[in-house]
Amino acid sequence: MLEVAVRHRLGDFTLDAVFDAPQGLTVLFGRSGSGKTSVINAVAGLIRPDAGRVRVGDRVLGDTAQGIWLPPDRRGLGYIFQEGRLFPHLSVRQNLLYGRWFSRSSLPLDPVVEMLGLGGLLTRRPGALSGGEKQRVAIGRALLADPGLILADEPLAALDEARKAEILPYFERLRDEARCPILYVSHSAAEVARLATTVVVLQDGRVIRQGTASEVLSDPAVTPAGIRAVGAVLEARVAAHHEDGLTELDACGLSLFLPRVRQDIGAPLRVRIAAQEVILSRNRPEGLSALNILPGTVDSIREGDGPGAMVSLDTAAGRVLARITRRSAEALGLAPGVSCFAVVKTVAIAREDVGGA
Amino acid sequence: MLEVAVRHRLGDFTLDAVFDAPQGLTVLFGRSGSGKTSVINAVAGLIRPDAGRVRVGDRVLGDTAQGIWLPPDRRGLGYIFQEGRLFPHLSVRQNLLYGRWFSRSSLPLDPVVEMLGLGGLLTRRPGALSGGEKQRVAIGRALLADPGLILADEPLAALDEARKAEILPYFERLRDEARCPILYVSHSAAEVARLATTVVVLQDGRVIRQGTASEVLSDPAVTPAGIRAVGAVLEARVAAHHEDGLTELDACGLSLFLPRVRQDIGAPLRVRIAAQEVILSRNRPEGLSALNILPGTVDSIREGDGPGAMVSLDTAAGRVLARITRRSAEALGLAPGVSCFAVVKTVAIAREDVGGA
Amino acid sequence: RPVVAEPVTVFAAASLKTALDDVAAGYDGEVTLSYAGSSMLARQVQQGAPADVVFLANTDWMDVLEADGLIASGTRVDLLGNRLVLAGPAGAAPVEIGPQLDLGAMLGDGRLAMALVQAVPAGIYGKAALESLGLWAAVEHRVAQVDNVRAALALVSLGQVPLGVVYATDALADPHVDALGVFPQSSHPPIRYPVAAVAGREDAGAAFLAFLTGPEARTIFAAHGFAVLGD
Amino acid sequence: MEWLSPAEWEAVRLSLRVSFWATLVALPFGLFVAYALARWRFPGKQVVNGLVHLPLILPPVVTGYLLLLVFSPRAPVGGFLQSLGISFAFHWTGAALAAGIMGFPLMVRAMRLSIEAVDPKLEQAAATLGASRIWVFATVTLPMVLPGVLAGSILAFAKAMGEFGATITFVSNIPGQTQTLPSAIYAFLQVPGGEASALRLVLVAVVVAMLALLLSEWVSRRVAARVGGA
Amino acid sequence: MEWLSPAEWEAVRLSLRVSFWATLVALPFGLFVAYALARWRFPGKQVVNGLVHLPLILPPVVTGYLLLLVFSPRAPVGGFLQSLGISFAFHWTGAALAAGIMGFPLMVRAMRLSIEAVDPKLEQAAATLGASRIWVFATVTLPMVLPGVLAGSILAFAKAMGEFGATITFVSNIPGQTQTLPSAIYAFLQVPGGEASALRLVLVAVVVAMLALLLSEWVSRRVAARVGGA
Ligand SMILES: Nc1ncnc2c1ncn2[C@@H]1O[C@H](COP(=O)(O)OP(=O)(O)OP(=O)(O)O)[C@@H](O)[C@H]1O
Ligand SMILES: Nc1ncnc2c1ncn2[C@@H]1O[C@H](COP(=O)(O)OP(=O)(O)OP(=O)(O)O)[C@@H](O)[C@H]1O
Ligand SMILES: [Mg+2]
Ligand SMILES: [Mg+2]
Repeated sequence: MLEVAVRHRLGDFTLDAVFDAPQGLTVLFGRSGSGKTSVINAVAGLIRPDAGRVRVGDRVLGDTAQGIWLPPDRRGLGYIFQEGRLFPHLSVRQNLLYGRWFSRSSLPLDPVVEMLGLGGLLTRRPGALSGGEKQRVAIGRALLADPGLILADEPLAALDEARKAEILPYFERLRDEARCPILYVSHSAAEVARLATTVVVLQDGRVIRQGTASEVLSDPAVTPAGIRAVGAVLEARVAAHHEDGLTELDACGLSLFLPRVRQDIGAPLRVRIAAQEVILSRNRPEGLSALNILPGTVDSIREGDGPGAMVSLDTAAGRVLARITRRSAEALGLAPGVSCFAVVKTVAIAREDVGGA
Repeated sequence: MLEVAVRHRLGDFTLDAVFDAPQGLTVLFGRSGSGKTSVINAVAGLIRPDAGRVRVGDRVLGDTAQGIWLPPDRRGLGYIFQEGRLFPHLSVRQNLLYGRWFSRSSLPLDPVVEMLGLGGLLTRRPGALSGGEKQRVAIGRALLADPGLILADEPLAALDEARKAEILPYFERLRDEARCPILYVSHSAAEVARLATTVVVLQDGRVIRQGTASEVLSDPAVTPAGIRAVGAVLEARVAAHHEDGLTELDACGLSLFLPRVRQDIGAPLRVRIAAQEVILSRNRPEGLSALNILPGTVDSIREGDGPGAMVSLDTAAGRVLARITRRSAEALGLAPGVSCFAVVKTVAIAREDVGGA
Repeated sequence: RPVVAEPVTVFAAASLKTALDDVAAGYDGEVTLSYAGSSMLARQVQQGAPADVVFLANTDWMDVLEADGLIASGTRVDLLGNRLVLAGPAGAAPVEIGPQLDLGAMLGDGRLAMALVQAVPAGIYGKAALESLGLWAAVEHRVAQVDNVRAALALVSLGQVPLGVVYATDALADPHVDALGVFPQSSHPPIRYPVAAVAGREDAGAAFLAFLTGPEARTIFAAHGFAVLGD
Repeated sequence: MEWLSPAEWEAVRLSLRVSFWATLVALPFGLFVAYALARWRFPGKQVVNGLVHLPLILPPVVTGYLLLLVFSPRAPVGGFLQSLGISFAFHWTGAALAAGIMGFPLMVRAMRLSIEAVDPKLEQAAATLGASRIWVFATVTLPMVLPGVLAGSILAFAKAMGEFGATITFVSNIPGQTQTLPSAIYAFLQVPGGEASALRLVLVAVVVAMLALLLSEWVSRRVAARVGGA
Repeated sequence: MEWLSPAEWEAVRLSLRVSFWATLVALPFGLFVAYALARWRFPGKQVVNGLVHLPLILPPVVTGYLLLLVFSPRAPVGGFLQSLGISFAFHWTGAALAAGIMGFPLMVRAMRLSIEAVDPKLEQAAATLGASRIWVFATVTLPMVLPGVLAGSILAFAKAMGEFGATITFVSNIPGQTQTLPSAIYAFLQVPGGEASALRLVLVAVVVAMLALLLSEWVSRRVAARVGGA
């Protein structure tokens, strides 16, 4: 669906990134300076790489071998830049509508304005906006261009949690309605887990790992975002909505309880369970406030540099990761093949870790 | 120590913020557009408010009633702007050293360069840096000015987790060595809990709440950063460093185990325990991987809109908050006065939630 | 004289402006007067300017036009003449201009204002006069040359220089300046203002040319200090 | 007493007309050349740059003479244009041409400086939103360089109001046709006692140009206020 | 055959000297005025603005005449300067003064445009780091407006190379002292058959000015490359 191969030199830095992602939202993940923005700029046609090929679906946006390199305006983009880049001479409304001048369709303004909370700002100029407000206008401007490919470079970095929670579902919907592929840069494991169809991990300009969110985030060896980003992603279906506000999921026969989600019964869902939030117990625990208890078998124990150990547990619902202390691992006598129970709080699975699959 | 009172109109927006913070790091917390940057700009002297007074220790930086309003260059600042503002015509090294030209002292460059990972970039110009690299240079530039007051407007927003983990201790040290007061804007509850001496919550230009990090973040009624930010902050002392990489804390007689911290034995420490990571149990649980078990008595149960309930538990170590489902609360028969146990994983207390007190 | 003459366009040397404006006012027909430097006017005529009559301050350029066949044959008249004077501040003592004149002493450490001695007629005549009187060597390095004779007069008038070589007509009109002496006519080539009709346009220009040489015009020119030739 | 004679009024009107058209017609060319010099790389760029500056370097009389040589009815170019019914020599359009050419380097420099100051990142942003080059120019670059366009225009206009040497050499000094204010002033300065009349005209020129200047400053402030915002 | 006569060489040298000093001395004043016009509010700002533009609006001869009026020994200013032993009359310094004044509006406009384009947020950032106004100017504003300073200087220099009317009126045409290239060219154009000699000098003027232009473009590109980075 999205094929990217770029080789380009920038001073001492050499970008040499090749990946191929299916339909959906592809997250570029990597440390500061690893080349994420450079990849996006190449896809956008803002840099012409020394050699490269970019294809979205059947559309070849560029192929240096064939001497093709479409200019940005013919790529049908919605690019949310890392640094805003609003037009200072246009009002917020004019900024938002800018892309519409050039696209055939005309998405309605109001829903986007409402989602982004820009209602009172439409007549202002960007110079009179706060940092987060600017960022939100930039998001709206890209979305309203009705793009065939969205490029989002840390779109939510400057926003507060509450606002993030309002915008994330919009990206989810874009992804799920297969409206257009999305290439998304983020440093937040929660965002990645929730949004990513595919995660591409960059390091020093090279792709060092690529896979689904569950593969990449549950690989303790690849923890580009730090140890806290490690977690498993389980696939499940909505089984029931209970009256007390909980939703029960069916993860291959195992029940999982979550705070109510909006998906309908039967809908597929992905749930990220951070490794550090899983408690292990040799016996089925009783009388705990935690509602989710998954029986499984230890697959491997990987000890880190510190006091921790990463336990991979095979459950009926799939692989679950638990990060516990070595002391606990020893106390519980954990070893490959030993059966035990994973305990996960219902509310520890926060909303941003749950997304439609 | 830091006294701020500002009244200022910006278009439709009226800033009317008054607060008074003790020595240490004061976090300004609030949603996008609530006036955080405006407050900082007033403190920096970049805007001259309609009426206002700013005092740091004994130094009155401005008092419109007395007709005093020092220009920015006479305030001894280190301001990390929300949007970088590097000097495009100077190299990274020259940017970093800019403030030193004007301050009497001369902090050494190397430790800061190393902490910020700028070693290879010193001869570059800002135009050839990535977003995160720019942000790091901006941090370094402010710190190297050897300021008497640090103003940091979302300094870590564009950075990856690993880099954040390297920079946070530096701010902690600045705070603890009482080198200078710090006014800090952040949207991250973890950062707030770890760094804040005082938290000032802004909404629509007004201070709606002020207190210590533990007070503000453990108030379920004030959850400006979303429900996940709620948590209790416990004061403890380092009791022992164990060989298996764990540190044992003494929280008023209760033991808490953490991944090894660098503080010496006897040093005071603050630990944030996020409400959603606490599991409750009526009986002392056995055979769990979780090492921290705190006995206590239920003080109150506050039910939210959703399926959750916030349980306040009085323990010997202080107030602990647990966010559990209402279903669990009922199943466990929790009510004020009931005694129960709080279970917290060692590794769930991540490094960024632990800071010197 | 025709009752209503054809409209006529006259290209005239700028130094003629005051006099020619007065003359044209008495002409019974429409006259358009374009004043500029003689060299400019001549070049413009060479390039086909819509002039019917040219009236220059310089015989050289008229010779060029004539050689190029650009003026109607038989219409050229050297109509006016002028004199060179040594101008000084108003009230200064008159001097006799001749070889004995100690111009250097009169200048003191000041300079002698002239029009460009290689290029502008007044300067060319002035240099010739000083040379023939044997005075040039004494002042050669003390000359301040300007692009036209009026500017030279201005230098004297403003006291920027003690003396200048200018036309009598100019010195006459400036209250701050007196003509201290007149250069002998023999000391320089005669100063002539030739006028002619442009070839191919003599019909339009004939009437005005006739008027210019008539008694009414002569009186006016004389009143402005010109010598009217051909009397 | 009449303050200005009808012929002088005519010169004022003509100067305004000449300066206005000189500026207006030079504007698109100036903008194009400025953009090309600021943003494109092409062979002979320095030659174009040099040509643009030429009128500044040459004494105006030389420029006027060159114009006369090129555009006179007797010259090939001028003859060709005349056969098309276009005439510059000895016509007010020629005065405008001369004034426009003399002001051209000033106009181009100001515009070029402004264009160079526009952040290409904003133009890139417009391109990613689907704007083709020409639209990027019209909707982003041009609005942002308006202050420079205005500054360049006012310089060119002021220069046109004061232009003399090239104009009088090229189109002569024909009242009602090509006699602009500076030519009229010149003529007065060439005769004894003309200073007072010249001074009057100088004052008129100064007043007119100052009004234009004030207008441009006002427009410029409005534009800046629109862009500045905060 | 000598290509240029010694006197002509002298005129070339003098033109260069006059233009160089005119530009150099005008520079700090131009920068100051440009900064004041761009950034300050003060009463009479529009008057200053108008005065700066005056040499552009007035025919050069008038400017030269006004200079004469102001600096002649009879005028208060000229008299005062003379009592200090400073004289511009008939001296190359006077030519530089005239050339500088004629180029001043061009210089100021270019610099002003550049100063207005500097983002005040960067200046604020410098101030928060302890830089006083003057340091902010020296370390942030000035380096960032260098392209404008350069553009303004080259315009002024080019103008000075071509300036004729004001110069000859003010300091006349004294070989070796005040006979600049344009005066020499003008003189040739006044006499029949002088065109060839004039053309030679024009070529010299063009070559010299083009070299200066190329130099400025080169410096400007280096400055821009330093600032641009990416
Ligand atoms: N020049 C202005 N005119 C009108 N309103 C303004 C102006 N500048 C800022 N504002 C408004 O003032 C409010 C506070 O802005 P401020 O930049 O202080 O917000 P903030 O708390 O820093 O937000 P963020 O987290 O998004 O950076 C915002 O609502 C903004 O729209
Ligand atoms: N013009 C340039 N010259 C030299 N190096 C450059 C240039 N532009 C970018 N780089 C380097 O290329 C690398 C990749 O930059 P890029 O902007 O793609 O990083 P990024 O992954 O987006 O980082 P961040 O998360 O900090 O935004 C960085 O190390 C940067 O320093
Ligand atoms: Mg980036
Ligand atoms: Mg802000």
